[in-house]
Amino acid sequence: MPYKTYWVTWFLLLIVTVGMLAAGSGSLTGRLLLGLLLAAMVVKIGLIGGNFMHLRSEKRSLILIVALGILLVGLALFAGIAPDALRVLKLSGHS
Amino acid sequence: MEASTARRVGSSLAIVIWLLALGVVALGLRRWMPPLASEHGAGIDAMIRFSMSAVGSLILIGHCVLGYFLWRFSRQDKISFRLAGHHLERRWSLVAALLMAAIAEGGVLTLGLPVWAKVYDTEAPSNALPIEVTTEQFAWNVRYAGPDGVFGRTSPKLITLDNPLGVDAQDPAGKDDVIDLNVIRAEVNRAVKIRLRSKDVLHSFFLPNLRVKQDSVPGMTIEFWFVPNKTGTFELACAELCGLGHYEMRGLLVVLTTEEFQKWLQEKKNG
Amino acid sequence: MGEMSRAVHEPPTFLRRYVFSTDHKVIGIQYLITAMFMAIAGGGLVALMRMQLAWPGTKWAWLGRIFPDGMESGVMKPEFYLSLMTMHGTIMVFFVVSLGLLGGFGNFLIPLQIGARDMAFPVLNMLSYWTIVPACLVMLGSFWVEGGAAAAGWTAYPPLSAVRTALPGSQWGQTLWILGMALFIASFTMGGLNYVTTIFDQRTKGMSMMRMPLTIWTMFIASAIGLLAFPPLLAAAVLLLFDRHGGTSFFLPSGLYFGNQLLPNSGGTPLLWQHLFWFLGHPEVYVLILPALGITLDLLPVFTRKPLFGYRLTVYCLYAIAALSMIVWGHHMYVSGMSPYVGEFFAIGTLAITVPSTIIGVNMIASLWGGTLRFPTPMLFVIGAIVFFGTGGFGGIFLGNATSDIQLHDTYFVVGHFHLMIGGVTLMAMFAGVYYWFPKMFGRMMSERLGKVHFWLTFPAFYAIFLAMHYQGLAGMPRRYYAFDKYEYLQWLQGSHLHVSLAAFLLFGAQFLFLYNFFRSVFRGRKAADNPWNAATLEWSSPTPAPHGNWGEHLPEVHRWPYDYSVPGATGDCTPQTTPASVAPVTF
Amino acid sequence: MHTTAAITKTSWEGGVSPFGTGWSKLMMWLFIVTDGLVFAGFLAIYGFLRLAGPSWPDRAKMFHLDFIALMTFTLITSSATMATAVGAARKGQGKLARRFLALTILGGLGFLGMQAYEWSSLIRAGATLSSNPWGAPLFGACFFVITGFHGSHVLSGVIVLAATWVRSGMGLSRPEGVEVAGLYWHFVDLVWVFIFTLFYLV
Repeated sequence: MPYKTYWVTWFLLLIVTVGMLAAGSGSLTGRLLLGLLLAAMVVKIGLIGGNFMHLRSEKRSLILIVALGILLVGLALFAGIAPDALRVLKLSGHS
Repeated sequence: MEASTARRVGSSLAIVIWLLALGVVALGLRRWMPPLASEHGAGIDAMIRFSMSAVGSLILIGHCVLGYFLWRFSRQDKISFRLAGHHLERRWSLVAALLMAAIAEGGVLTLGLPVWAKVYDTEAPSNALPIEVTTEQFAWNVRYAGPDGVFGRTSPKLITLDNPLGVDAQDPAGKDDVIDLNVIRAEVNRAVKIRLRSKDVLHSFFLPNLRVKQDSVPGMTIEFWFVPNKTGTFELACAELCGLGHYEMRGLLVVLTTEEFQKWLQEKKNG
Repeated sequence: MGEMSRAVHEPPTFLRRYVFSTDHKVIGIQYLITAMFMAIAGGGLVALMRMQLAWPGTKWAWLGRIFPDGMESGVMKPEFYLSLMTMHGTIMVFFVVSLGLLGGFGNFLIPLQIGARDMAFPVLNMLSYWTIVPACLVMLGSFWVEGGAAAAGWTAYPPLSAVRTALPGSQWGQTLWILGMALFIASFTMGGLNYVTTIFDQRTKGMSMMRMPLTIWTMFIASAIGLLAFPPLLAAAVLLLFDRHGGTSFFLPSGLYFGNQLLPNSGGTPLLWQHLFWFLGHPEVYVLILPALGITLDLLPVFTRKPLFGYRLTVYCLYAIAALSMIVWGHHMYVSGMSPYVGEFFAIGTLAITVPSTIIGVNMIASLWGGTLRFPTPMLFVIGAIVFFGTGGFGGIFLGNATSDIQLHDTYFVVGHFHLMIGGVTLMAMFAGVYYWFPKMFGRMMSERLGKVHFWLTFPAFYAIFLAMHYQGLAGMPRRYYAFDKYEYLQWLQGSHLHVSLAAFLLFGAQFLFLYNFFRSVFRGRKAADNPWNAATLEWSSPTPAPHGNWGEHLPEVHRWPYDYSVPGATGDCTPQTTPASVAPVTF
Repeated sequence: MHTTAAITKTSWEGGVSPFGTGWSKLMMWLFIVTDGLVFAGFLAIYGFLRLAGPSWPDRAKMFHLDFIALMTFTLITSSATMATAVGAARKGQGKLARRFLALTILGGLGFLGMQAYEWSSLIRAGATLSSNPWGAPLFGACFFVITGFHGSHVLSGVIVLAATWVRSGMGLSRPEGVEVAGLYWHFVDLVWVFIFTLFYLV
C-alpha cells in the first residue's frame, strides 16, 4: 500500500472523530445518537483494520477468522447477558 | 491365540455392558423422587418421567447394540465390511439425529417449556398468600404481609440483632406483618407467592417435595408462586453453596388446612 | 533455515534436554506427568471428602496431624470440606484433564500427527509449561495460607468469593485461586495459540485438513473454543480481584450485610459473574471432552482394522458442537434468577447439542460393525469411553431441559452427569492414549497384564459411583453438602454414601497400579517395535521413540486419510498415510 | 523458508500456510483475537452494568472531551506513523522506517502522559475505585480498570516498539517483525476507538 493511503486514512479517522464529538455535544439524543456513534465507531474500526492493519489485502479466510472471532463471540456474550441487566434493574427495586 | 483372547475379552465386555444396562434400568424403575406435594410439580414430574423412559430405552438399546457388536465382532477373524458409503453414513446419522431431536427438543417443547412458562411467566392467582423469605447465612427469615397484604418497608441500614430484616417501624403497612424464622406456614390448595431476597450471599430455596427451586440473589427481589396441594411438613433445603453452614441451613414448610392456618396466624399476632 | 539444523542437533545438556526443553515431545511428557501428579492430589482430596461422607464426623487422629487446621483433632471441619471440594473441582478440570489432554497429548501428538518437526513456537511452548508449574504450586500451596484454600466452589460465585469475611477460604485462598487461574489462562493461551498456528501452518505436504486424524481435529477445535472463551473469564477474574482487594462492586449489590456490618458496595450483581464464568465454563467442558472423543475415535480403527465410520460427518458435528457450545452457557443458570425467556432460548439451544453428539456416538458404535476386534489395554479403555459417553450424555437431556432442571439443578444428578462426561470419558481416553502412545514416548510397552487389571477395576468402579449419584440426585440430594444427617428426606440414602465411598476408594487405589505400571515400564518395559500397533497414522512413520526433530532429513509426505485399514489390493491390513497411491489405492 | 513472499498459493493441502502469512504474523492475529476478547469481556461487563444501573454520570461534566479528543488524535496519528513505518520496512527503506517508528514511540509516550494527567486530575477531584463524585461509583471503577488495562497495553506496545527500534538499529529485525509489532500497535488503537465511543460519548 502506498504511504498516501495511510495518511488519507488518518485524515478520514480525524474527520469521523471530530464528527462524533460534534454529534455528542449537539442536539441529537437517544437512539439516533447511539446509532450514529456506533456506526461511526464501526467505520473507524473498518478504516484501522482494513488499511492500517492491511486486513483488506489478507486472504478472506483470515479476515473471517479474525473479524468473526471477535465480533460474533463478543456479540453473543453481550446478547446473552443484556436481558439480565434489565432484569436486575427491574428486580433491584430501582424502577 | 490372539483370536481366542479377543473372543474371551469381547464376550466378558459384552456381558458386563449388558448387565450395566440392566442395572441402570432396574434402578431407574425404583421410586427415587420425594413424594409430590404441589400442583405444578406434576408437570415437572411428567417431564422427568418422559425423559426417564426415553433415556432408559435408549440406554438399554445402546448398551445392547454395543454389547452385541463386541460379542459378534470379537469372534471375527476377517473384515466383513470395510468402508461405509457416504449415503449409508448419512442415513444412519439422520436416523439417530431425528430420534434424538424428537426426544430432546420434542420433549422440551411439548412437555417442558409450557410448565416452565407457567412457573415463571404467569401472575400468581389473586388470592395467593404473599410470603417474604429473606435468606441469610444460615437461616430463612419468613415474613407474612398480614391482613392488608402489604409488606412494611425495610432497609438494610436498620438491620440490628433484634431487627434482622431491617423493618422500618415508621411504616404503617408493617404493623400487621408477622415475622418468623425457618418455618414457613401455608394453606393447602391456596397459592403461595414467595418474595425471595438475600442479605448476604447466594442461597437457593429448594423444596424437594414441591419441585420448587429458586436461587435468592442479593440485590434482587425475585417473586414466584406455587400451590401446595397436600398438608404436612416438608423440608426446605438450601441448594446453592452459601458457606460453612450450607449443609445445615434447613427450613420447614408446614402446609396447614385453612382453619389451622388462620388460627395460627391469629395466635402469632396476639403472641 | 532452522528446520534442518533442528532435525540434527539435539540440545547438549541434561537441563536443556529434559527440563527446559523446547522439544514438543518432552514438553508433552512433562505436561502428562504433571497432570498425573495433580490427579493424585485431586484424587486424594476427594478421598478425604468421601471419608467424611461415608462416616460423617468420625475422628481420624492421624489425619489431624497432617491437617492441623482443617481437621483439628482429626474431625473434618465444614470449611475444610468446602476447600477440598473447591480444589478438587479446580484441579481436576483445569490441572488434570486440560493439562493431560491438551497439554500432554496435544503437545506430543500435534507435530507428530501432522508431520511437523516441532510446534510453530517452541520457546513459547516451553514457557507455557513453565507457567503452569507455578500455577499448580500456587493452587496446592493455597491449602497452607490463613483460612485455607478457596472454598466457594470451582465456580467461585460471589459474594461468597468476593467478600473476604464470607468464608474462611475466601481470605487468602481465594486470592491465590484467582492468581492460579490467571497463570493457567496465560499458559493455556500460549499453548492454544501455538496449537492453532501449528495446525494451520505446519501441516506437511499432502496433509490437508480433511486428512488430519480426529485427535488433531478435536485438539484444534478445543484450542479454538478455549481461546475464544477464556479471555472474558480473565476479564471477570480481574474484576473479582478488584472486588476483593480494590473496594469495587462489579459483582456486589448494595445492602450486603455480613457479620453485623453493612457493606458499602453498590451497583453490581452476582449474576454478572455467573454469566461470565459459564461463558467460559460451558465451552471449557467441550475443551475437555472433545480431545477425549478424538482419541477414542482415532484408536477405534486401529483395533477393529477397518476405517472409521462417518469421518466427514464427525468433523462437521465437531464444528456444530463447538459453535453451539458458545451460546448455551445459560443452562447452568436456569434457577439463578436469570430471565426466564433467555432460559427458554438456552434450553432449546442446549438440547440441540444432543443431535451432533448422538451422531458422533453412533459413528463410534458403527465403527465396530464388521471389524476384527482385538482388545489390548488401549481398546478396553476406548470401549469404556464409549460407554461413559453414551450413558453420561443422556443425563444432559435432563439437565439441559429447563423444566426438569428446576428439580435436578445443584443436586447429585449434576455431579454424576458431569463426572461421567468430563471425568469418565476424558479419564478413559487419557488412559487409552497413554497405553497406546507409551511406546512412541519411551520406546517401551506398558505391561498388558497390569493394564487389564487396571481397566477391570477402574471401569466398573467409576460407572457404579457416578451412576449412583444420578439416582441420589433424583431423590433430591443437594450437592456441596458437608454432611447429609440434617435432613429427614435424605436419611434413607445414608447407606448409599458408604457404597459410593467404598467404590471411590477402590477407584483411587486402582490408579496406583497405573502409576506403578507407567514408571516401571519407562525403565523395564518390553522394547517396542517401530509401529507396535500396526497403525496408519503419521506418528508411527517416524522411528520409535521419535528422535529430536521427529523425522530424519525429509519430512514425510501424506497421500491418504489416516484410517486406511484392510484396503482391498494392498499388502497387509494397514496402509500408512505415507503410502503413495501407486502402491495401494486411495479410498477416501 | 517461510517468508511471506514465497508463500502465495492458496492452499489447505499442507506444506504451505493456507493464509499466505508467516507464522509469527498469523500468531499475532490470533493473539489479537484473544486479547480483543478480553476487552470484549470488559466492555460487555461495562454494558451490562450500565444497563443495570439506575443512573449514570454525565460524561461531558466528568471529562474534558476536548482533551480526550487530543488523546485520540495522538493515538490515531501514532497509528498512521506506524503504518508508514511498516510500509517503509517492507520496501527496505530502513532509515525511514526507524524514523517513523521513533515518531510512533513518541506518540505512545505522549498518550501515556496525557492519560496519567487525566487520571491524576480525576483522582484529585475525588474519583477512586469505589467512589465517584459525579454519580454511580461503579462508573469510576469501570473507568479506572478498563482504561488502566488499555493503558497497560499502550505501555507494553511502547516497549515492544522500542525493542523493535533498537533491534532494527542493530540490523536484527526483519520487515515481518516490524509488521507484527505494528499489528499490535494498531490493535491498541482499535481498542481505544471502542473505549472512546463507549466510555466517553455513548
